[in-house]
Amino acid sequence: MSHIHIPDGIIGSVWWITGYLIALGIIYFVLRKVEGEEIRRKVPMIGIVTAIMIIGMSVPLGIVPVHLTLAVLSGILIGPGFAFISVFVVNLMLALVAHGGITLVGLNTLIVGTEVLIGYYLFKTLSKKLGQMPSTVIATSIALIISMTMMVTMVGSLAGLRNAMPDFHLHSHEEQLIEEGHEEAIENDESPAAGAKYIFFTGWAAVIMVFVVGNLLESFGTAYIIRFFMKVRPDLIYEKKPKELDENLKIDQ
Amino acid sequence: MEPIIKVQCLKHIYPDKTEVSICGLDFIVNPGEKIVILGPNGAGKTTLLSHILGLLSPVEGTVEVMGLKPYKNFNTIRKNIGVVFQNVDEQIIGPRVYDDIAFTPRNERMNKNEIDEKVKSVARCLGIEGLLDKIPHYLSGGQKKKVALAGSMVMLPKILILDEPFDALDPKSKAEMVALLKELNEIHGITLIITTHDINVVPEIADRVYVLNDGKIVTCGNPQEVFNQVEVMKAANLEPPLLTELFSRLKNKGYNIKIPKNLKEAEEELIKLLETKKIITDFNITNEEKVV
Amino acid sequence: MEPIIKVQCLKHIYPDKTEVSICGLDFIVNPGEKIVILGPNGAGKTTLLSHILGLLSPVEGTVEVMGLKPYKNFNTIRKNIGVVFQNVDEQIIGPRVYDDIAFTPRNERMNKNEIDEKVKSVARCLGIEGLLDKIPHYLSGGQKKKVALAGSMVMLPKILILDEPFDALDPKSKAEMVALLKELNEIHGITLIITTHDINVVPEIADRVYVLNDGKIVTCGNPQEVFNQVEVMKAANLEPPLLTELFSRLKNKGYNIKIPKNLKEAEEELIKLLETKKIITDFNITNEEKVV
Amino acid sequence: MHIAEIDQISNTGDSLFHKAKAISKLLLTLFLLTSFIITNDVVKLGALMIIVGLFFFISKVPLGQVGHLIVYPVIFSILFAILRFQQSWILGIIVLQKAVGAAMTMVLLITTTPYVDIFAVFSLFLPKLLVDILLFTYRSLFILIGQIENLVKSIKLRGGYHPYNIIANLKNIGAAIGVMIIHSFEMSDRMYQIYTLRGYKGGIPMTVALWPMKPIDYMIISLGIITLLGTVIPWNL
Ligand SMILES: Nc1ncnc2c1ncn2[C@@H]1O[C@H](COP(=O)(O)OP(=O)(O)OP(=O)(O)O)[C@@H](O)[C@H]1O
Ligand SMILES: Nc1ncnc2c1ncn2[C@@H]1O[C@H](COP(=O)(O)OP(=O)(O)OP(=O)(O)O)[C@@H](O)[C@H]1O
Ligand SMILES: [Mg+2]
Ligand SMILES: [Mg+2]
Repeated sequence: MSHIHIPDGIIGSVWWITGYLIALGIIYFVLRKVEGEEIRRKVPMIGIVTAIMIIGMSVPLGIVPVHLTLAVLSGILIGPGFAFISVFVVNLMLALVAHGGITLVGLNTLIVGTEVLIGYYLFKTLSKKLGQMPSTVIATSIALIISMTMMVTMVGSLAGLRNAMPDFHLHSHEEQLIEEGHEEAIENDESPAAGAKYIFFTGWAAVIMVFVVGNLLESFGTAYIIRFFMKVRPDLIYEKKPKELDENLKIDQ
Repeated sequence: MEPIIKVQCLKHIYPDKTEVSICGLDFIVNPGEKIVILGPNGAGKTTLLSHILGLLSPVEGTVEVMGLKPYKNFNTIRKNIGVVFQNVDEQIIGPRVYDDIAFTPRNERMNKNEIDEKVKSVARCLGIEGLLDKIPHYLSGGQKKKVALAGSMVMLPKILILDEPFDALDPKSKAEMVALLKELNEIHGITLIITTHDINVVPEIADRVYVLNDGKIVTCGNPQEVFNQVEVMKAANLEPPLLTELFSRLKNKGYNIKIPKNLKEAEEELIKLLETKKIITDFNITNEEKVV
Repeated sequence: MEPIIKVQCLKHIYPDKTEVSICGLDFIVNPGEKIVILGPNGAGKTTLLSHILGLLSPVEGTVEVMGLKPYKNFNTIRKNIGVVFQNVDEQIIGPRVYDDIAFTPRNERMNKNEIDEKVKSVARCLGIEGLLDKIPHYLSGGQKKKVALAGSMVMLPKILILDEPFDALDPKSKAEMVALLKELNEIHGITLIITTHDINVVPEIADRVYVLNDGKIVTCGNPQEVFNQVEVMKAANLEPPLLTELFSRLKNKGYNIKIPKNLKEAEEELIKLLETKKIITDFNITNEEKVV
Repeated sequence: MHIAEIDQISNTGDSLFHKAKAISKLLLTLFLLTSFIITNDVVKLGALMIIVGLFFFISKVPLGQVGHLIVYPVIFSILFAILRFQQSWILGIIVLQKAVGAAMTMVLLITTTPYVDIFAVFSLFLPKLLVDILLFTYRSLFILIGQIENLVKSIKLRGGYHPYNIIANLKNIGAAIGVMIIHSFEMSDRMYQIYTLRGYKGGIPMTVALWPMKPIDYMIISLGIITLLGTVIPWNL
């Protein structure tokens, strides 16, 4: 639920381009870090987990329009690095159908990627002490709260700051173009508080309500899935994979 | 002739500790043969095929393909074997049918024209030229099977392995598939290894049959020989093909009849029997009469 | 007797604009019947079943189950129909066999004892008591089919719908399944609707057969009547069962023979023919001799 | 499932637009998006939206079927527009126009260009393993959609769907997704096996048809450039 799909044209170009660069950088790094054979074995798996995330988003849970994103789950299943790639691909595929801006794929990936990372490590730490169910619920909901806060802050500071815009229409078009170029640089200097205030005092209260419901559903949904695994195939939880599985497929090159 | 495949008393242990053993008789395939592997669900047919393909390595026993150990010489063996597994959906990789058929030659870095020629000729052979431009998930089940077959045949392998190729096909598509496989074997000399639960096609397509059951290869031989071993068949959850069974029963009753391979032969045999019967009876009776 | 299911000239359009029409004859099922639906791949068999189950709503035509429109009265109809789809893997939801069979009663909020009783009695009926504690994932194909069947039968539905129940089963498991279905029909009076490509089981299991082809129900009748319509069958990619075909050919050659339902009948018929032949020939010749 | 439906439209459409090369349509998209992003003028944005609308008209995309895709960006951009309305209603309109215009552009691209062709162009500059992952996602999506549809069907038929009880639904859907994931992990193993057998060494080779361009391609690219220039050049009316 943490992906409020921000449309195009709201966040300044510098920001989303930076977002893309960092996200792609991380993907390069993940793909590099793992040796050839290993990553090739994982390619179909990453594709499948990505497909599952997309499908999770389209299974209705009843008459309320909420769905699962399964981001934290994907981290638990294939590890945070690969799950980051999955998140990128999900955002890209969705942006291609106008579900969230195409320019925001990078930034969205960074935020949901953070959620995956936090969720994964929380789950790993907690599940050593607590049961699978509670650790999943706690890990997922904390990760979601953090990513949602990041999202709101980002939207607040990056989108809200374009308050300089009202003047544009009083100027000639030439000036508009020039100012546009400067705009991004100026944005940084202003306090994010102004934007954030607007956000919290408008329709956003409703959004936060939806978020609370969504958070609960995501956490418990993920927990139900994990519980199912623990009963049927505990080895599927990342890290617990038996070594033989890999042994079976070592191939001479 | 040197056998092209030789498997001796294989044992495999899956990661979840399921033990599959395929002992008993040796599994031997000669070049150009059409082999069918029969056995109940869970007997280890697919496991055996995975070993021959070098996807698994045996805990015990030996697997040799063209004199090599497939698991160790994966890349050499791979180039000589084509395979179509049961679930064809998972095997079609290419974004378009053309890309899928061209997958292996492109990975082998052949040049463009050569690839194009190969893809088109195999598509022509299987009658799917019209589909080359299509996206695989819009094809019907039978078409997908043909695409998967094309992809595995494009390098003209020596051996073709098919796991349940007749599954979920309607009778006509099945008959077409049988005809196609026989043609591949006859014209291109490709060695065929097929598993199936559809016992009625076995006499038509198999030179030799292996029966797996309870961790062992319990028998092998030409279809007729195998089907005659009633006890062995029954133990392996198998029933002989309908025609075979019917004609065996007649034979056991003392009628002089040959076990047919297909419907046509069955008809001819029966008519022959019915006619002969008449003549013989005529003859007998005439004789008797004469004696009288 | 009022028909329990009645479908008239159905038309369905899938979201991707694929149009499936099932027109021609009406599809009518009477309580307690065993119906088999035949047709080539893509004829619309599964689509028809989905409409009966209320999973789809028709663009044109009427679908009535027990006098109601299944799509509108989904919950009422659902409780009266059990269904086993082709791919049982996609149907078994519970983490253990017990949980899976208990799925519906639990969702209906029955009390624990009642659920336990129901689960155990249906498991006993299908002979899978021993599996209740197992993880479905590790069962064999035949066992999975039985578990799925148990899950759909636990509420004792009036109608049981099975989409390709014999697929990928070894011959013995298949024979068991056939026997089981016949028993359910005879003992519990459950109406059966089955689709299959395995034509050889049809004479054994069907009271009546519907043939779908090219957007139409082209024919219906008892298996014998249907199989005799050679042209219709051929047009629908179907071949008659081997025994039916063999005996029809003999019949066409002028032999006086009855089309058998299964192997046993076939054997008896043939032997009768061969014996009669003898007697008749004897008789004729004797007569002739006498005349002479 | 939107993606399946859209994939169908892009694959079966037979307009001039559908026949054009993916690369030219991607370039057009790039130019149009840039135009939407850099323009801050209500009139120009309106004109841009009309241009995209015209492209839709030419491409004969069934708007009834894909129109709903625009609803989502509309709703979300309204949230942001409200933020702006407090400053000036023009700014609110601009936010709406940009978001909806960009969304229309993406929908135009995706309804006229099959995913696989877009991926093929991506393969020119994205890491090849990332492109492989895109392709695998796409393939698995269609395989898994079938599976989850069947699972959801079974759940409904077996009385496991309660319109007013989200918790019960969550449990059942959770189990269904669990089942699907388990099957798909095995599927991924089988996929890897078969691909290595067929010589997969990383990088699924695909046909990237860049050349030869047809007149329609030149036209599309030129229209894109002209539109972009039109938004950049100041109009002194
Ligand atoms: N990946 C796996 N992990 C664990 N056990 C497995 C695996 N694959 C197969 N098995 C087990 O190994 C045994 C042999 O399975 P295999 O698939 O080879 O049988 P089969 O003869 O092909 O059966 P079928 O006719 O149903 O296809 C079975 O008991 C099966 O449950
Ligand atoms: N979900 C779907 N979306 C689009 N088209 C579909 C869908 N399901 C089926 N079809 C199409 O509808 C037609 C009828 O399909 P259906 O599955 O009912 O056939 P069938 O008789 O069950 O075939 P088979 O013997 O292969 O199971 C086919 O052309 C098929 O491609
Ligand atoms: Mg098998
Ligand atoms: Mg079907």
